[in-house]
Amino acid sequence: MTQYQENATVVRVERFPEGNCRLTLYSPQIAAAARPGQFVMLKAGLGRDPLLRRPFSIHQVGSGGTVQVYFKRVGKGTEILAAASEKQTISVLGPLGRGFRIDHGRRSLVVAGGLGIAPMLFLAKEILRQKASGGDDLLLLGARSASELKPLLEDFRLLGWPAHCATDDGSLGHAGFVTEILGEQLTSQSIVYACGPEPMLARVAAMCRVRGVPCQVSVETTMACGMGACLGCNRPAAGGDYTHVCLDGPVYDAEDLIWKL
Amino acid sequence: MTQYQENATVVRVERFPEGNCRLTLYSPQIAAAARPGQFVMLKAGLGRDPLLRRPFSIHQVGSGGTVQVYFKRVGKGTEILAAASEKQTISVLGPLGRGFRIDHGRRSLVVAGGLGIAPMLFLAKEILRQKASGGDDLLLLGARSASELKPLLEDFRLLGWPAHCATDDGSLGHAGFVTEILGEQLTSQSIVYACGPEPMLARVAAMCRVRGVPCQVSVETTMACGMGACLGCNRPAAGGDYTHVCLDGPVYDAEDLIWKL
Amino acid sequence: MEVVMPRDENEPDLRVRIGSLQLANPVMTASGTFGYAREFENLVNLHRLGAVIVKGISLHPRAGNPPPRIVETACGMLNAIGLQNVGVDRFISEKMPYLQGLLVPVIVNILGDSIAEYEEITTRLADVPGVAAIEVNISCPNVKKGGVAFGTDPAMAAAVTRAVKGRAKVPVLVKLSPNVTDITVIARAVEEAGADCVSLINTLIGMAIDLKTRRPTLANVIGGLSGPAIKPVALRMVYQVAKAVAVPIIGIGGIETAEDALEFMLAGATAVQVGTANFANPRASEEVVDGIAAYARAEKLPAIRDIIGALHCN
Amino acid sequence: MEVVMPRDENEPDLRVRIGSLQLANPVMTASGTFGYAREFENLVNLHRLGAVIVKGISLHPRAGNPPPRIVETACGMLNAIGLQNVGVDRFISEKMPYLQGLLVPVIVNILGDSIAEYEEITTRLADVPGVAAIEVNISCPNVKKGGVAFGTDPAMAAAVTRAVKGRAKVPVLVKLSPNVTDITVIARAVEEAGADCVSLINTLIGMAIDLKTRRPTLANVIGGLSGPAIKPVALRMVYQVAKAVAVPIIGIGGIETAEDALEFMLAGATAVQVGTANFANPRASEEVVDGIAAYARAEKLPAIRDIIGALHCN
Ligand SMILES: Cc1cc2nc3c(=O)[nH]c(=O)nc-3n(C[C@H](O)[C@H](O)[C@H](O)COP(=O)(O)OP(=O)(O)OC[C@H]3O[C@@H](n4cnc5c(N)ncnc54)[C@H](O)[C@@H]3O)c2cc1C
Ligand SMILES: Cc1cc2nc3c(=O)[nH]c(=O)nc-3n(C[C@H](O)[C@H](O)[C@H](O)COP(=O)(O)OP(=O)(O)OC[C@H]3O[C@@H](n4cnc5c(N)ncnc54)[C@H](O)[C@@H]3O)c2cc1C
Ligand SMILES: Cc1cc2nc3c(=O)[nH]c(=O)nc-3n(C[C@H](O)[C@H](O)[C@H](O)COP(=O)(O)O)c2cc1C
Ligand SMILES: Cc1cc2nc3c(=O)[nH]c(=O)nc-3n(C[C@H](O)[C@H](O)[C@H](O)COP(=O)(O)O)c2cc1C
Ligand code: FES
Ligand code: FES
Repeated sequence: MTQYQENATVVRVERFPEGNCRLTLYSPQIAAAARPGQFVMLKAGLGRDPLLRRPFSIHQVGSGGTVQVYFKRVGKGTEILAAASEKQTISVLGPLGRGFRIDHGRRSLVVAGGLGIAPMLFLAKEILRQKASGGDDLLLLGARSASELKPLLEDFRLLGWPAHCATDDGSLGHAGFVTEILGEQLTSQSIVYACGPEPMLARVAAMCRVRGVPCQVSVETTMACGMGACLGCNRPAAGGDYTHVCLDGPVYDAEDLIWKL
Repeated sequence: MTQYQENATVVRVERFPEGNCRLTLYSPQIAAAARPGQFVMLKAGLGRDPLLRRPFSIHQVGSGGTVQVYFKRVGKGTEILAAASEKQTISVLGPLGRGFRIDHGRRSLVVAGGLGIAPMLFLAKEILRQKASGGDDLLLLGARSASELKPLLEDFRLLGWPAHCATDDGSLGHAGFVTEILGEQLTSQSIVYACGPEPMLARVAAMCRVRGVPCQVSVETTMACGMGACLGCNRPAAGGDYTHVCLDGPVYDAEDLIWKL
Repeated sequence: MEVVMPRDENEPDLRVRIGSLQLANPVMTASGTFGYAREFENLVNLHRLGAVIVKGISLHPRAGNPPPRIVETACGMLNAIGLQNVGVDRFISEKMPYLQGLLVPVIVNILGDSIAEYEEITTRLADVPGVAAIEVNISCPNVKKGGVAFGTDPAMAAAVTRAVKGRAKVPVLVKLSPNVTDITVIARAVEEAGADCVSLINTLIGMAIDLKTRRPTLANVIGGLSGPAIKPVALRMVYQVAKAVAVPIIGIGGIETAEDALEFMLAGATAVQVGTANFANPRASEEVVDGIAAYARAEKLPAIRDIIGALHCN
Repeated sequence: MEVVMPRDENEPDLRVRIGSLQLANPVMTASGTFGYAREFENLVNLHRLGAVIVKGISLHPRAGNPPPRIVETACGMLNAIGLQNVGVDRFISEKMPYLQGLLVPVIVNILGDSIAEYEEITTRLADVPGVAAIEVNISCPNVKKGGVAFGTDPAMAAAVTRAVKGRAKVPVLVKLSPNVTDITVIARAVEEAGADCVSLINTLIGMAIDLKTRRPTLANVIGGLSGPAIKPVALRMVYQVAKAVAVPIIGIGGIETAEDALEFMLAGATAVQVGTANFANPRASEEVVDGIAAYARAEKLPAIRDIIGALHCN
């Protein structure tokens, strides 16, 4: 796998409710090489504070050489990135990590909680592209409230994917956790691709294990380099060793990791 | 003297040749209190790199509560400030230091070299305001070339001040140093107000001392606090002690300082 | 004599105690970064601070180092002020009258080149009303011992502490240098010698070079590194010293916000000092007080002192 | 055996020498920040570097510390990787074949918990082709001496140096810890014990706290501070050590640009290492090489080694 470091021009900045933001970056080398589930590292600002790049899943790639990221403002780095203006350049490093391994033969259940939705648009497109006939694949989205889901639902609708939603406050779809609407969909013919908060992933992994359904999850850790050099992004693996999320992940077979329920 | 810390809105950003830039900031408390020759300290960027504020002479105050600074991009801080956009806010601390002491009874010779022109517009206006009849006051401006002088010459012309220029490359006025056109103007009835590079100030100070002409100079040093707390801005004074430029200056009677010719 | 601080029962209890010294809140200003307090009176409500610590005072006036004395570094700065100050006598006659008018404890930071000097300054301050405590800067070179800093040798650090304690009528805070292999050794030595409290850290020794001139940027060649850059080192040292001594600790180093201050308290500091942050934001010290109060309210803490040393390690 | 580096006569002479080791230019990658070099092959022309230093290797494989292992700080970062590595045998069989293909010297950073371990690793590396030098990390705790770091005690530092020198067939670089009162004492001790060069500095010990959880951010509680934040401390130590020892010095600490590297050389470093900067900008090391060449051309320096220690201090 080849990584690139590109000085990407900001093509578009979209700001959504709840501090969410979507950046479209012209980054043709990374766009051409990227696979769903991989990530990029963005430099926030020009100074040395913040010092390190920030990792973001690749949300979508455009045929015109663009890469999109979708993120929430949670601290200094995302604050600076969300304040980006069009035509500005941002240094992008990627594509990084191992993405989703798509299984053509099964019914895809794409499960996303909160910002876990970010990598799923790219994944859904790729599943559509690879499968001769789509049709019964399903998106299951969870969030705190409708306002967080709405901006992206439209993009999935355009793809023709049906979506079931769950919100904590009941403002859209099921009132409760997305895992509560997952159970009824899990059959021996399904495969689950999941991304979201750790407790959600742990539940999804457990449900799939019990039912023998293959499950891939995209996980997060702190990262400094994103390319296997610093060894800072470790996470205990099922075998007892550590795995390094930037190289071996961020997408894992759920059974290769250790889950705390 | 009261200082204020204001979150000033950027009203206007003007970018001139040679990396020069003029910011107009809405900072009503500082505008109301400021005197010519005083300075402000601006915070560049939101992060902690650069950590310290940057000092700039007050270039002009507007009746609408605005403060202007005029500066050259020389490093990280001025780079960030020059990239400011309108409506953005910048933290401003000021007014700081001791400004010019205007002597009504004498013919003013305002001598500025390079960026030393920055505080002189405010000074020229104030001299005009205080003197019943102006008329024979004169501006002497030096710079590397015409392109550096032109943006500001217009402002002085609007005030009705005559200006004599000197440029290193001869592209405007005398070809050479501004000190070479100062001599012929110095009479026992003059007073000199000067700001510019250290070697120019040293020459001006020497010329005035020899001729017994009073001379005030605005000088620069490194500064951390701008308000007498860090003791970082010292400069040897004529008496043998150190003087602190942020409190005792930046404007001094030339004879109170030590000059290296 | 114990000062009883009045407090509003509806507000969180921010009081902390350093020996016999009771503070309305844990926020002080670090020596050398707040002048003699008056410089900040237009921007800070000085009466709201926990305490004010003034620029270091020596027996005789000192002119300090030639310029340049300061240079900015990545998230920090180096200073080599050279301990410029008016000397203890002029401090008492020129600066104390204003400081006596403040409604907060005033702590005088002192320094010397010999034990005798430390003793003499302490004696001259002993009967000055309004001096609530003495903070002893032991980062200075001991001229009699070839210029090695008092603060890098446990025996010398203890000797200075004993000397000051012998003359002082108020609590004695000893301010430790971080430029040592094991700061707990020095902390224990000054505790045994009678220190009522340890303040840490003073600056790390650093250097900057100007590539254009090929010279050290500071006239003094080396200087003291301060600011956010050193916060991780300071936090670690406070944590280590908190496990090594029983006296209260004042945490110093890169504190800019209430969050920073609270982290130092979790690590074991009873109070904190805001230093370099005063330069970029002269209101920093008061904002830290506000932020600590807001935290105490939000977390419904009965008293802020409950978080001192409350760090969970596993 | 001396490696003769080819060079273009029209280009500035960037060669420097560390003992018998001649480098095409003074820029190396710091251990632990460049993996085993291969990680960077798509982004950096590895053959253009002065040397590559790989992640520290121990006798046996080490799993390292649990997460979180890293946390960003102001202009810096803390790491507590816990010296995770594949162990010397797998290093030789799995990593060396690729490294042997590089056209630049490969320096192996080694670490151990006892003198015997350091000795044994050196022995195993002694006949491995392509190992150009050994860099000894002495910041590790000596398990036999109660966990005190080898690098904080001159006698222990010298003992490790002697042990490695006794077995090594290539130059031995000893990498010093900055967490000491006087680094020149350690530098002189390892020089006397036979070190061919001293590398400095390793990380400063620091700590970060997560206010929300009231826990240390790192699972290991403390970690090593690196990055631009520590550059002033590193520069000062290189300057001090340059006056204390005769062996060459490699400067390390917060180097991001050619300007930073050149400042270290002015202070007395013969070569430099780029560390944390590799994370935010994986091309940093090669860019430092380019920048040094550009400086040498602009300043019309016959050879870059002319600026080593060329700082003017009046
Ligand atoms: C492989 C990978 C892919 C990611 N993809 C996305 C994405 O597509 N969209 C998105 O919004 N975020 C994503 N993240 C998380 C994102 O990297 C962090 O939100 C970001 O680094 C925070 O930077 P900051 O400077 O704003 O926050 P900081 O100032 O660094 O931290 C602010 C607060 O956020 C918390 N925080 C920091 N990092 C994380 C994290 N990784 N997860 C959760 N909380 C964190 C901190 O603990 C702190 O409380 C991803 C992370 C990884 C490792
Ligand atoms: C009282 C006072 C008033 C000033 N007024 C003005 C003004 O009106 N307009 C203006 O353009 N500048 C003015 N300056 C200078 C201005 O403060 C500096 O140019 C600025 O701080 C540089 O910041 P930086 O981050 O861009 O540069 P840095 O990154 O800090 O430094 C970049 C380069 O500039 C040099 N430099 C830094 N400070 C100065 C300085 N004070 N003078 C000259 N070179 C410097 C550095 O040595 C370095 O080589 C004034 C300075 C003082 C003390
Ligand atoms: C300009 C300056 C002057 C200082 N002067 C003194 C002093 O006189 N006495 C002293 O004990 N510490 C002095 N210090 C150290 C500070 O009090 C403080 O210990 C150190 O700066 C670390 O805190 P900070 O990172 O918050 O600045 C000085 C620091 C600076 C930056
Ligand atoms: C993630 C990380 C891992 C490191 N691992 C090692 C190591 O294995 N051996 C070693 O001697 N130094 C190690 N270091 C220290 C660096 O080599 C270097 O000395 C230090 O980071 C200072 O340089 P810098 O500021 O340029 O990063 C490591 C540093 C970091 C940041
Ligand atoms: S982030 Fe550096 S190794 Fe994974
Ligand atoms: S700049 Fe701090 S005292 Fe003058």
